[in-house]
Amino acid sequence: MSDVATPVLLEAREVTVRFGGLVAVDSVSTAFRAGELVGIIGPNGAGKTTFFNAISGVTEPTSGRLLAAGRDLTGAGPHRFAGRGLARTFQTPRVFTDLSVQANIEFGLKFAGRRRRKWIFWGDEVGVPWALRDAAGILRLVGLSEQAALRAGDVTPSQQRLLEIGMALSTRPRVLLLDEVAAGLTEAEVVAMARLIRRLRDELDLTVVWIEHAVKILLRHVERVIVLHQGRKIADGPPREVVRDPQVIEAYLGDEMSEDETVETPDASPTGGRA
Amino acid sequence: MTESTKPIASRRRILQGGAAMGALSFAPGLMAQNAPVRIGYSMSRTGPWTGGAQVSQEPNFLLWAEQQNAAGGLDVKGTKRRIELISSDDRSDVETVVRTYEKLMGSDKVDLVLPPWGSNANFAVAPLANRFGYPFLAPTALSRRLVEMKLPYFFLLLQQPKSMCDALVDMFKANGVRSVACIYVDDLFGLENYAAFKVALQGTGINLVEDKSYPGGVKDLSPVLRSIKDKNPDAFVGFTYPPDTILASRQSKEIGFNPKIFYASVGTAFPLYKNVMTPAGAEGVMGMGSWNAKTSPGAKAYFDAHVASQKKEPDRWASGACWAGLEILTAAVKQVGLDRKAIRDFVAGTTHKTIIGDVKFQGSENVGTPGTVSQWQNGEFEVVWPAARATAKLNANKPAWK
Amino acid sequence: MNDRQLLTRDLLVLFGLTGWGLSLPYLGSEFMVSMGLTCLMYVALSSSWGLFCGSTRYLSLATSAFFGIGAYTCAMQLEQLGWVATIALGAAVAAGVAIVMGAAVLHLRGTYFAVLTFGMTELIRHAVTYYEKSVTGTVGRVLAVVPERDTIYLTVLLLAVLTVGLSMWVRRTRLGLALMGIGADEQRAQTLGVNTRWVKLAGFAMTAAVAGAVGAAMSVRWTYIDPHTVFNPFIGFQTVLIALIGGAMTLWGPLIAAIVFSLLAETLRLQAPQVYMMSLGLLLILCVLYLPGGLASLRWDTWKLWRDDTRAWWKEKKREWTGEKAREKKRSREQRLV
Amino acid sequence: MTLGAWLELIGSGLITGGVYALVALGMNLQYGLMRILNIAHGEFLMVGAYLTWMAHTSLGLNPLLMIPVAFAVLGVAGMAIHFLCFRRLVSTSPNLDIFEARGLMVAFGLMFLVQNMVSWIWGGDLRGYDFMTDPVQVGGAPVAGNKLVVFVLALLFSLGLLALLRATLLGKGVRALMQSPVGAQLVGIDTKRLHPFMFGIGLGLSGVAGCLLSMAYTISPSMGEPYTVTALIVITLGGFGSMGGALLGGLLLGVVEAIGMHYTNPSLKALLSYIVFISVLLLRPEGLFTRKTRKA
Repeated sequence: MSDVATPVLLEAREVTVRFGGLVAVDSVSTAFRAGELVGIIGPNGAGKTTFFNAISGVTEPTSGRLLAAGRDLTGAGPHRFAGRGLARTFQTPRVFTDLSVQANIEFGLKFAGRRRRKWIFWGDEVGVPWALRDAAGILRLVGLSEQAALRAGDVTPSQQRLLEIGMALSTRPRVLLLDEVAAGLTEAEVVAMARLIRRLRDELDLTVVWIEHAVKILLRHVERVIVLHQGRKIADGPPREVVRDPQVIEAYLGDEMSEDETVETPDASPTGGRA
Repeated sequence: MTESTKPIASRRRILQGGAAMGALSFAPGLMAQNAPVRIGYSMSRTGPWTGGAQVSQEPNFLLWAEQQNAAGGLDVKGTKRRIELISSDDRSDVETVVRTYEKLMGSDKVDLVLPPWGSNANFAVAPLANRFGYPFLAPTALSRRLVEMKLPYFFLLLQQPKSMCDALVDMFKANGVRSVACIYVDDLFGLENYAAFKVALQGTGINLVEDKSYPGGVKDLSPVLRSIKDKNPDAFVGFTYPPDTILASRQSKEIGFNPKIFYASVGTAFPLYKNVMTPAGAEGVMGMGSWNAKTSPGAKAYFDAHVASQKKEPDRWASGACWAGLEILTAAVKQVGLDRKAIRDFVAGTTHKTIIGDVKFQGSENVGTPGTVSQWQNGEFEVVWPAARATAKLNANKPAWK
Repeated sequence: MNDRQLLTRDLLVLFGLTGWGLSLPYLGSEFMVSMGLTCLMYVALSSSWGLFCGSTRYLSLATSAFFGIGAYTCAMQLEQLGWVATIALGAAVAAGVAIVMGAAVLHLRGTYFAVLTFGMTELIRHAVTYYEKSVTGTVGRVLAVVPERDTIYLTVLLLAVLTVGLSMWVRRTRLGLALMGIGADEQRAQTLGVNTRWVKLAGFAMTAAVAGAVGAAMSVRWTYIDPHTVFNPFIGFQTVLIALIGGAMTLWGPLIAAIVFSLLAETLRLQAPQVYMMSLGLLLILCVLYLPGGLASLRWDTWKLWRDDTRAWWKEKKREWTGEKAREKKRSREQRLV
Repeated sequence: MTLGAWLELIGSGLITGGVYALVALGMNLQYGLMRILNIAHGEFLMVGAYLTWMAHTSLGLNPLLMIPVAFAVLGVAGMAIHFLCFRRLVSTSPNLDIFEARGLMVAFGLMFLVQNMVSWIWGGDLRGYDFMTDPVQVGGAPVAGNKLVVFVLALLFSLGLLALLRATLLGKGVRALMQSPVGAQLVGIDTKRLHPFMFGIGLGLSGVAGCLLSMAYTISPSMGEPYTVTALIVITLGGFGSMGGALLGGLLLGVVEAIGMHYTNPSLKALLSYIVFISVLLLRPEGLFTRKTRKA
């Protein structure tokens, strides 16, 4: 599939997530390499978000292993994932509504994004890209410079979505996990969003893993796509090949590969604190 | 019934006293000192201590002030001066008690103070009163350790655990008790009494067949009582608090546990006990009590005055001590005026005649009043031991619960 | 005001208040001092409570547990260690217990957490009682040698100032930010790299340390302590009440509320003790319903908002009562039909 | 120990357990259904007890007659309280977590309010009266008459409530509400009416409990808190919102305590019940008797 020389940044080995009797993710294995732009699709209840929660440390897998750049992170808290350069967004933006937009970005910079000063050089392997060097840079990147001083709760929902991405970037990640960032956006906004995502990959050299319910947008932009169905991985490859896969077509029969924007019911509540 | 109106009512009463005082002040001899004697105290009117405080302590203070004012005021070395009580609620909270007394003694500089309710509060205030040099006659403090603190201004009126338990064990010996079971509450009161009781039992040949402690506010004692019943002791002793005393009595009745001697305290001396258990149900139950209306003519007069004024009976233990303390204070002020050092010396150095008999202090402890045992008989809590104090004959064979 | 100005303002206010506190023993009466002491005790307790529980929204009812632990430490060690060391030890023991307790319960949120901390407090109280009874052979402890009143006052004053200072400082550090993040959205904070477990433990321990130190300092006033008085859950309840009414999220809210309450307590206690407690309860309910941010969030706009709200509500009711609404509905229905 | 003694011990535990279950009923309904953890539960129970005591001592009414009266008085009070406090909370709280926390605080306020109001009206004295304290022989073991009444009524009320929730239309609505408040609204259950009504029933039940307990125990304004704690422990054991669970939990707690007290020390009892309480909360927060169904 990819060049063997590019390192694997995140690897899932037979990850299974079970809720009581329900198997939400069934033994999924995959690897994400540096600089890849990967899409994950699947019909309603396919376990996309649960899989996402598992690989970002939010939900601990029932079995299986997770490795980030070769290190085992199975069972570690989400902050460890963030610390190892794995950033994610949430389906419904979860910004700190009481803080300003700028402060929302600074939050991540002060925690997972914190680096020692001497590492802040362009091009440094473990360092920070120029665009992510401070909150202003990140805001410029996602296009929220003008809203910097506003309360995050007061900006529009689509701006909150951009802020959500900005917050993920503020952790100065190497892998960016995007959960339905295009849902509910207007056509123009979707195009802009796709462009932003490509830019993040191209300019910042990030690995981007992108879940989207609206399959067509996704297929247009990603280079590799993973299809989940009933918790299992049924296809993994370039979009052109995947759409021809009979298994995929069958999975989508009842759930036409349309661009309709019906909100996917969350197949797993991103478990509150108590569990 | 409406206890809540009491503070207000008391104020009214004081006002009335004041009015009476005003009328009396025409009498030329009394004109000299018009300023009232200010006497302060804090009392639990809310919180868990309220029950005890409003039975054995505050009513007595109110009655005392009322009586003295009706008689023209407190006799201060021959001058009658009206009593003004300065009181406040302490919410059953030690810190509030301390704060109130600091205010009374430090800022308000009242002439005299009366004690708060309970061992905890007295523990906290005793050193304070000592520092400010206020004589302190505590009727509801019960601990050997308060005596051991050796505070010259502090006096304890209630008989201490040792004398009470000695009297109890003497009574046991005299009545041929061979075995006894004991339960006690998990705090200072229970533990000190239990310890004193065990010491008293040593060398008597009386067998302690069961001893168990329980936490305050327990809701069920029947398992313990059942196992005691199985051991069939001659006597049952409970160092318990009022709700638990009633619980233990009711549950003993329930399971048909009928020892020859059923002794429980605190709470048996309360009129409440008779009301809750009914006079027939209370018959033969023993407890800590040291007086009743028959003890002395003074006691009778006090009892009647209490009922008339406070619309409820005083309890037969601490109320007597409380009243005795007030009598001592009255006598002291009459003798030496309001000089607190002189009052202290008077209290410490004199044998006082009170409604509960002679009171004499050795250090802080009242050694004049011997340990006593009382028993409910025909609706009255009679003192039955020792014989010199008895108001009725001991019935060492309690009838079955009714 | 920018950040720096705010800090200067807060520091100046704190400095001024400390000055007032320091002069109290020389200027005020005996009674003023003891009232000031209670007030300072609740300033320290509720400010420290707000520091952790306010910002993270973890409703802890364990304050009285830490208070009691501090008091017991003091009762056991005062004669051997001396005043300052005893208080430090009280704080340390309380913090230690908080870490153990926190490790067990801090993964639970909301009502579960509140109920559990309450249960833990009771458990500790009964455990201490049982230990004392079966090992020491008695329940209470007498503190025979106690420091001067002014020493106690100054200690508690220092603790209160330190607590407010600590609260100020923490708010400006990463720890404070992390605590706030946990309160706003714990999982989001985690995914942004906050090690919530440690942050929560640290915050909880800090709260406990203050409560422990205050407990150690206050217990000597009572000469005699037993588990029932020092683990009294009402100490914890009152702390929570004061913090919430004042505004647990804010720096000055708990302080304002503590002062208001001390004054209210003293004036009402003498006249009608029950009314004080009743008004406490009523105030809390009103605060939760109409002023969730607490007294500190009270501004002129709040009054205006209430006024407008009441007017709007009144108008609506009037319309309802005069039958206007029904008529309107009818009219609109008719229009639709047409 | 003989078999008879064992049975007697377990019997006494069951009866105490019945009291516990009765105390927990109202709180369970309120928390399980509406997520209002009514910390003031014990205080309302106390109000019921005081009403009964007053009616018995000054009017000479039979305490049993007071059961419906206490239920009605507190039920109406409950609806009023819901109308005044919780209705607004429901509409202003952004999410359930915050609603729960705020509800808890309001209940705290109610606790202070009610407790002191009672002490204001009736004073702080310890009260009590004698009613049906004569032992009744049940299978050879003597049991106080009033306790037996309490036990039987506790069973009746629990089972009655259980039946009501299982069988009737009202119950369907309530259960739907317990499982998913939003869902209930979607299928057309009028939460606006049902909530105050159920809150009122919850308080009415605490009134009944207070009425019954005043026969067996002494009462005072500060009696409420221990009952609140007991109720909390019981509903934790049984699982929040499960009526059958609370009944079983109460009975179990009573029996365990009785046996524990017999073999060890009553002093350990308090320690024991808190340890049980905390470990259940930590290890099985969904209760002992509910099957583990963690929803995805």
